Amino acid sequence: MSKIIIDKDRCKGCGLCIEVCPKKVLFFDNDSVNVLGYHPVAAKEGCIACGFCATVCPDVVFTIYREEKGGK
Amino acid sequence: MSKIIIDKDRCKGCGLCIEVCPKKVLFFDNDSVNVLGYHPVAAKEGCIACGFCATVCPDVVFTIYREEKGGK
Amino acid sequence: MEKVLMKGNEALAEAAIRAGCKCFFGYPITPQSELPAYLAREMPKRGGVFLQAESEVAAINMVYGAAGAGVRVMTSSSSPGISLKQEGISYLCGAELPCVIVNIMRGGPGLGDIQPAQSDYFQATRGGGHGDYRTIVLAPSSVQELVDLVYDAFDLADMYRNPVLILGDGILGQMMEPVVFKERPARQLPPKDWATTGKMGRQKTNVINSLYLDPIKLEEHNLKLFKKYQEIEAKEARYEILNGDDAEYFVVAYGICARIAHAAVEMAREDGIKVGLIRPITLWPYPKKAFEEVLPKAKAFLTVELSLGQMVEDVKLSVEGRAPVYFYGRTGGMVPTAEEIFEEIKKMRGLS
Amino acid sequence: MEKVLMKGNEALAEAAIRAGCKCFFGYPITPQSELPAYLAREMPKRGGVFLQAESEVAAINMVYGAAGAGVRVMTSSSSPGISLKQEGISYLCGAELPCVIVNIMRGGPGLGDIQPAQSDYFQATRGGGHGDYRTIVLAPSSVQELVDLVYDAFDLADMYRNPVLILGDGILGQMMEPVVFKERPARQLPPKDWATTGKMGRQKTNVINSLYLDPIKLEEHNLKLFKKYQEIEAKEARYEILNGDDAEYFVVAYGICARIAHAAVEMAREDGIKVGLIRPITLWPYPKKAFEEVLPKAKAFLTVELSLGQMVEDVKLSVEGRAPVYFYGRTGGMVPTAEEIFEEIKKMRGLS
Amino acid sequence: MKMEIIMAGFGGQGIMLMGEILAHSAMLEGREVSWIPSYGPEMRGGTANCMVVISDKRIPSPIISSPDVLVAMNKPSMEKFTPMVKSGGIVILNTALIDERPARDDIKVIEVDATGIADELGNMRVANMVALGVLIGETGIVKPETVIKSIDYFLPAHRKNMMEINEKALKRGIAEVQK
Amino acid sequence: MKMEIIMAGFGGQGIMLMGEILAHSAMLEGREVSWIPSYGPEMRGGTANCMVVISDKRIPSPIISSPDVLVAMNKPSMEKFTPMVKSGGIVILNTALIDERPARDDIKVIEVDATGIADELGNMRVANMVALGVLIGETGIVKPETVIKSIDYFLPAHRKNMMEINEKALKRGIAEVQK
Amino acid sequence: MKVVFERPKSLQPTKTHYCPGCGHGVIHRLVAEVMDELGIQDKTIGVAPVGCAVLAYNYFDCDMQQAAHGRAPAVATGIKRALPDRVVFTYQGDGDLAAIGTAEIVHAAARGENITVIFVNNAIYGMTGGQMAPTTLVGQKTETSPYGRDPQMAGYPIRVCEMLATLDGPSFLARAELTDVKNINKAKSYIKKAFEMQLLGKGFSLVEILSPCPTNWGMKPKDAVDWVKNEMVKVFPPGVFKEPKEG
Amino acid sequence: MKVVFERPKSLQPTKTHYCPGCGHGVIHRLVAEVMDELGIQDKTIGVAPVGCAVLAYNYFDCDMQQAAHGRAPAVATGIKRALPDRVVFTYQGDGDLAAIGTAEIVHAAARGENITVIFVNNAIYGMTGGQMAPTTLVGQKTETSPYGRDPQMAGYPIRVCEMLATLDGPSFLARAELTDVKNINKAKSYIKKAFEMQLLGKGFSLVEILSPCPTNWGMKPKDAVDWVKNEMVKVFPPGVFKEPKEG
Ligand SMILES: Cc1ncc(C[n+]2csc(CCOP(=O)(O)OP(=O)(O)O)c2C)c(N)n1
Ligand SMILES: Cc1ncc(C[n+]2csc(CCOP(=O)(O)OP(=O)(O)O)c2C)c(N)n1
Ligand code: SF4
Ligand code: SF4
Ligand code: SF4
Ligand code: SF4
Repeated sequence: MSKIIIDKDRCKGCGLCIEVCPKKVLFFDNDSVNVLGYHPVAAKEGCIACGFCATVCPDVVFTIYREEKGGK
Repeated sequence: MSKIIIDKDRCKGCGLCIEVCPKKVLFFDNDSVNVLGYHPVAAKEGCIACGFCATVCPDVVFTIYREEKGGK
Repeated sequence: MEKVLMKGNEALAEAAIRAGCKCFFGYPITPQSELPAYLAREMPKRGGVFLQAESEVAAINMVYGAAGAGVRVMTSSSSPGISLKQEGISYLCGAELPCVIVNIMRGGPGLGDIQPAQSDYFQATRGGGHGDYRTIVLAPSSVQELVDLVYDAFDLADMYRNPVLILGDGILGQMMEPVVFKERPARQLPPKDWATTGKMGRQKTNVINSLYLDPIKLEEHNLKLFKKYQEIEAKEARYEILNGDDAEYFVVAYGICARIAHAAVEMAREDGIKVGLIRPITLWPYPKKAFEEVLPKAKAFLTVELSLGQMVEDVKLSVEGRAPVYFYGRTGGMVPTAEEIFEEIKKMRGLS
Repeated sequence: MEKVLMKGNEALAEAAIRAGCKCFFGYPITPQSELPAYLAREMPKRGGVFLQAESEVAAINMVYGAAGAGVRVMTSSSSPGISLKQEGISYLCGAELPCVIVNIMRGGPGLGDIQPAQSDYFQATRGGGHGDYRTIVLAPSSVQELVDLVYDAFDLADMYRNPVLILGDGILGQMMEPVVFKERPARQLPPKDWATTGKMGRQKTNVINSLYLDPIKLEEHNLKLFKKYQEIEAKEARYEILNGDDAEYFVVAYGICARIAHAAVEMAREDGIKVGLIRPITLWPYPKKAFEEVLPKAKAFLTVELSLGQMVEDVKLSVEGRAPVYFYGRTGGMVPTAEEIFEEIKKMRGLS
Repeated sequence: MKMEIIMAGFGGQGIMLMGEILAHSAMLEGREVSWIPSYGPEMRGGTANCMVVISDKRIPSPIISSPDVLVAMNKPSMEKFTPMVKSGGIVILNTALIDERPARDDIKVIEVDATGIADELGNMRVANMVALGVLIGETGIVKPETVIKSIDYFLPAHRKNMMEINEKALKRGIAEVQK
Repeated sequence: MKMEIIMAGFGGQGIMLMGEILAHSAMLEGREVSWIPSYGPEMRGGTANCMVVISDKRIPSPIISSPDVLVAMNKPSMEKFTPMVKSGGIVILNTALIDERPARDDIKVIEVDATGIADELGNMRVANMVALGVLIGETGIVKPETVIKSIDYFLPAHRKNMMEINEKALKRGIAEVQK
Repeated sequence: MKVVFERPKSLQPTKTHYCPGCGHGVIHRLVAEVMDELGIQDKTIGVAPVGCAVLAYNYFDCDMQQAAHGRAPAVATGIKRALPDRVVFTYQGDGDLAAIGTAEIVHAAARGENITVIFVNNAIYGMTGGQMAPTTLVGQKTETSPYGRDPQMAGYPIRVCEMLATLDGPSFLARAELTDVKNINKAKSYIKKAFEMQLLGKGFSLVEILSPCPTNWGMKPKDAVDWVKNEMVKVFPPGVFKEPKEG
Repeated sequence: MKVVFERPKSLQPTKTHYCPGCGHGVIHRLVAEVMDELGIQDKTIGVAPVGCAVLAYNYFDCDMQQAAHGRAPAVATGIKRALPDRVVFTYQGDGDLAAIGTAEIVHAAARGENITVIFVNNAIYGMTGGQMAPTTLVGQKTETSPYGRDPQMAGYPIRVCEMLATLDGPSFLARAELTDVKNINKAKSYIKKAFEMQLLGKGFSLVEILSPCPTNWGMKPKDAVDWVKNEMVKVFPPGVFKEPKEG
């Protein structure tokens, strides 16, 4: 299991993360507008915490956690 | 036959021409002092008009002529 | 003649081409960017050279080379870039090379900001470089005047073999006003027989140079320059006096600031204050004559600048204690309103 | 204390080391070469840094870095090299960085010559760079004073977080005079808690900067600087008056030129002319007080400079029309004799 | 006659062009004009505004401290500039993007759904021309024909197909105040 | 007491050092002193000269326009500087390199074969000390012991073996005028 | 839960002024991550350029100096000489480093100045609105090469890594591209290596990063990334140009 | 009689101020000979540097400009752009070209500016009295490296030809040594080639010449020549670094 936190107000809507996500879980939330005036990115279910989105994002929008194996 | 003309007043006495002359015909004329205050270079007999001295001289002291062959 | 609506920066560029400027060398900087962009588009089409240099230092030295080769040449920059050109400007003056240098001033010191300012006045009029030299400094206050002064700048440069500075600011560069590119009768200018064009059959070599190892020679050279400067001072000082006829008080301002001051003067007039405006058009030579003209009746002067007070020294040097000189300025890219200046006019009246 | 006979340039270098200068960055130029050569020999032995930069531009920006890092730092050059530093100096002032900049002036404009001159006065006192700023300018006239002022220069720089310029000339740099390196009580100086030393546990980052994108902020910053300049003007102006007690005429001169003028004043005194000498030690702030002091009895002033007349403006701005101000100068590396100045003193008396 | 106008909105609303067209047509009608763009501190994006002065006489200052007319195309612009408007002046509001109304009662407020009308005409980008129409309809400062000439002047060759919709938008704007 | 001295010759004759030693010893005797080198237009080589001022009081100008004493070590120096010497002043000539004599009769001319004497002592380079000896012998401006201290001060460690010959040269110079 | 990704602590939480899709944001983060990983945040002093990254002093959570245009290597030299035991880096654009600042970068490199340079090559002047840079490609249209860069008039792009590799001073020179996850990670590994060189006292290190400027290229962020991959890389081949010999 | 050697007419008869054994004199002559041979004297404009060769404007018999220190390539650019059909060359020392003028030479080269540069590398600042140059050898003592150039403090010499060879602009780059008749002749052939490139419109050409400065090296002229041969050549290998591809 993984957790992805999106700091919406930092998103500038460049869309690079959407392109790179292997699971295609990211999309623009066209219903909301953030403080910068953009439709920010949002995530559907299915994130595998690969971190690709965070790697390409120029605005440090993502924080990503992964459930550690073996209950550690 | 060749002719070597030395513009004494241009000579700064660096001695590079003396070193390079294959016939060792050049020497410092210690009896005279030129307008720059140096003992200028002078030539003995034996110049073969190789032009080496003129090539290395930084001060364009030499003019060199060579008798053309075949009376041309 | 056709009137067109143009930005100051672009109008300046167009005027330069029409004035016969053959080469432009510059390095990008805000807020003069429209000027090189315009020339980058136009010069290739109209037989001129546009070259973006690697730096302002390179640009001013390219100007030196081209000016020395005898063509009309211009460079343009804004405050920090102009500081970098100071050695080059000193060389240009020393070697007596004609050229036009544009400074669209912004807020300083240091990186400052990109807003309009007039805080390079000292640098322009006193010479930010080393040595005894002067550059002619023109300070337009409208887009039309900008255009007209560009022609004059090239002519003055050639007439006196001296760099001419055009001092503008961000507003003047960015604003649009109607402008007419008047046909001008060609001025009689001295031949550039000193230019290094290659000997091309000439006997003596031409040399562009500012080195005189013998101080006696350098002093002679400097005295010759000094004489030229005196001639320029005598002949080329320009100014405009507005609402001056019956004025007892005078605001002194140049460039965009003079426009705002003019509005303030009109407000004050409506309020019954007899105030006029002295607007220097040449900053060097400084139009001291304007002050002589009004001094008999002037009770006080108020200098207004987009700086913490630089031209105020020239006003004081012109007035020489014969009337009080007050100052009001905004700095760092802030622009005073006409109302602010109006308040200062009232204060001046109160004080004197 | 031991008296040693030293060249100005070398004494300056030694004084800098003793004043705690940790870093020197410079680029070779005549006639200040003995200064870097001395430091190249001494700095490595005494725990300091000597670095020959690739240019004057690089040197002044290295000064910026080191000053921002909180150490005492100096650079040195001569006229053309100082012109190249103008952008850097404007940045240093904008970022409020303490440092010492030495200009051993030579003849200009352009490449000029390598003889002594004072024609960078405008550049030094008005700011050859862009923006509203000032540098403190010290003008020693003997080797001993050079040494003493070097200590002061570093202290003033640190006290006010501002660059300090030492303005000398070729003669002062090359001449030898006896000098004593006095032990000086350490001055109470503000801590450099603004320096970028790495956070080293500090919470907030320290930032050295001159950019204020918002003109309101830049204006605030500039007004803060302006206040500092006013404080400096009030507290730090320095001068010396010689033969002034009963004087009716005054010669005004600084640096080496003041020495020659002093000799001329003594000649005139022997001739019965009541003349004194005002010798500004700080050129900015300009010691206007000296003029207030003598104005009640002064009939005229004669400014003498190794230039075509630059400080004469400050004299006029100080006198404000209350007495005539005459000028005598030599330029391009020429130095007036005491006799020449004496003649001018006689002329002044004749005229007024 | 002298009129000082501030136009403001966000980048992309064609604020600058609206001002240029107004200044240009006033010039064509023989007036003195000046136009200056905003020079706010923002590096890029953010609000855009320009100042236009139209006069029968030489224009002293192109910088306006109290406009006769404000065209506010979005809310921040209204908030920023309304307080500066002269008493008795006019404020034209693009109601599509402004949900509040100015608190002043010494000015004339004209509400127009410029963006809505433009959308209706087929292109939201001509909202600026709707607003300009309102301005000239209300003030009569320049003739509609002249404005149309100026629009033509500013439209680049490859955009001449936009001429018609711009003209329509202008006229709709005029009609809004003359209805 | 104030004495202004110009020393001149060509590069390599130790002119600068002669001036420095004189200035230094005057300083050791508690006087005010100044020394400045020539700053002629020549890039390198050519004539070298220096100016030394010695005084009981603060020295106004280190630049000399009319010296009390001229030490001319070669002919061009004599020609250049003799006209400047004060009436009643002293000119010391190195006769080895000067075949003419100054035309002035209002000055005291002291002739000394400095180069010859130095050669005699074993090193032509100490001609400067011979001349200096003449100067102090004639004027008494500083004591010989002090000058010897100064020579020692300026001689670098690896040249201390030159001490003796310098001292001898100085004394021979003094003897020349006191004989 | 294990953190896969979070904001590095050497990066301030401030929002940046960079345009959508601009490479500066990514590069800032990479540098900050490296500072975190090497534990040097507290002893690092950064130098911001004049260029779009001028406000870097607001973004990095370490002491910063803002340098005059092109002079960052000189400023960094001043800092490093004053405080040799601190870590000093510059962050510069291509106009800053390869045009006006050419002398400063060449000489910092030649001196083997023990600093690290992060060189953002976006083939254009961003901050001033899209003028030609020394790294602008032949044929590329900019504000000041409106008909495409013509080498006859405006010359050829400068390859900084190749040029500096001819000097003895640099310890590490590498070029990376911000084109995909792999290459971004490679960029980071180069940056880390560069800082490590400095910590080891090996002298000058520089990482050039090919970075998109969607705004001034007039492209969508994705297309800008593709342009880096398809066009820039041809002229500026990524790779390591200098590294210390092993052993 | 056939003339084997005489003063080239592109050289003024004036005596030079150069020190005995200085390489500048030889190089002046070579350039003048090439001007004569190519018949370009009348259409050539030279640019003199700040350095010992500052007075070159008195020595070459062609139009000349004296440039600010390091800026000769910029000045030459201005001349060439103004008068594209003239021949323009600069004559620069190593301080002028490789220190303060680094940006100008790199960019003139990158632009492929159609000028010719004569670069006199004597590993020291001559005119100012012997300070360290960017080309000073490691260990070499100068006024400002009194204990010998220490690379830890003062870095490493810059190899200009190698550095510029990484650019696309230059058409011809070569280094020669003024050590013997053969190499002096080779230097001349390079100079000729460089001017020919300009005449053909091929763009930037530069010839670097290793040249003795006996005065500031503190050596006899002969020893100075030997030092070039034995020491300088090791660090600055002579040869051609760039030339147009055949065909
Ligand atoms: C001396 C000086 N010249 C010019 C400028 C204007 N200027 C600001 S940023 C910049 C270039 C920015 O380009 P680059 O370095 O490539 O960085 P980017 O913005 O693309 O990240 C220029 C020329 C300046 N501030 N100072
Ligand atoms: C701006 C500026 N900086 C410094 C100088 C002083 N200067 C004159 S020549 C020179 C260097 C000369 O060395 P180089 O270029 O190697 O030529 P060389 O004399 O050895 O032939 C310097 C630094 C100057 N005139 N102008
Ligand atoms: S971490 Fe990977 S899977 Fe999850 S949103 Fe980001 S790119 Fe997609
Ligand atoms: S090479 Fe020339 S200058 Fe040197 S000694 Fe021979 S002739 Fe004289
Ligand atoms: S202009 Fe270009 S480099 Fe600058 S922030 Fe925008 S995308 Fe980035
Ligand atoms: S100092 Fe050196 S380079 Fe200069 S002229 Fe003398 S030998 Fe030649």
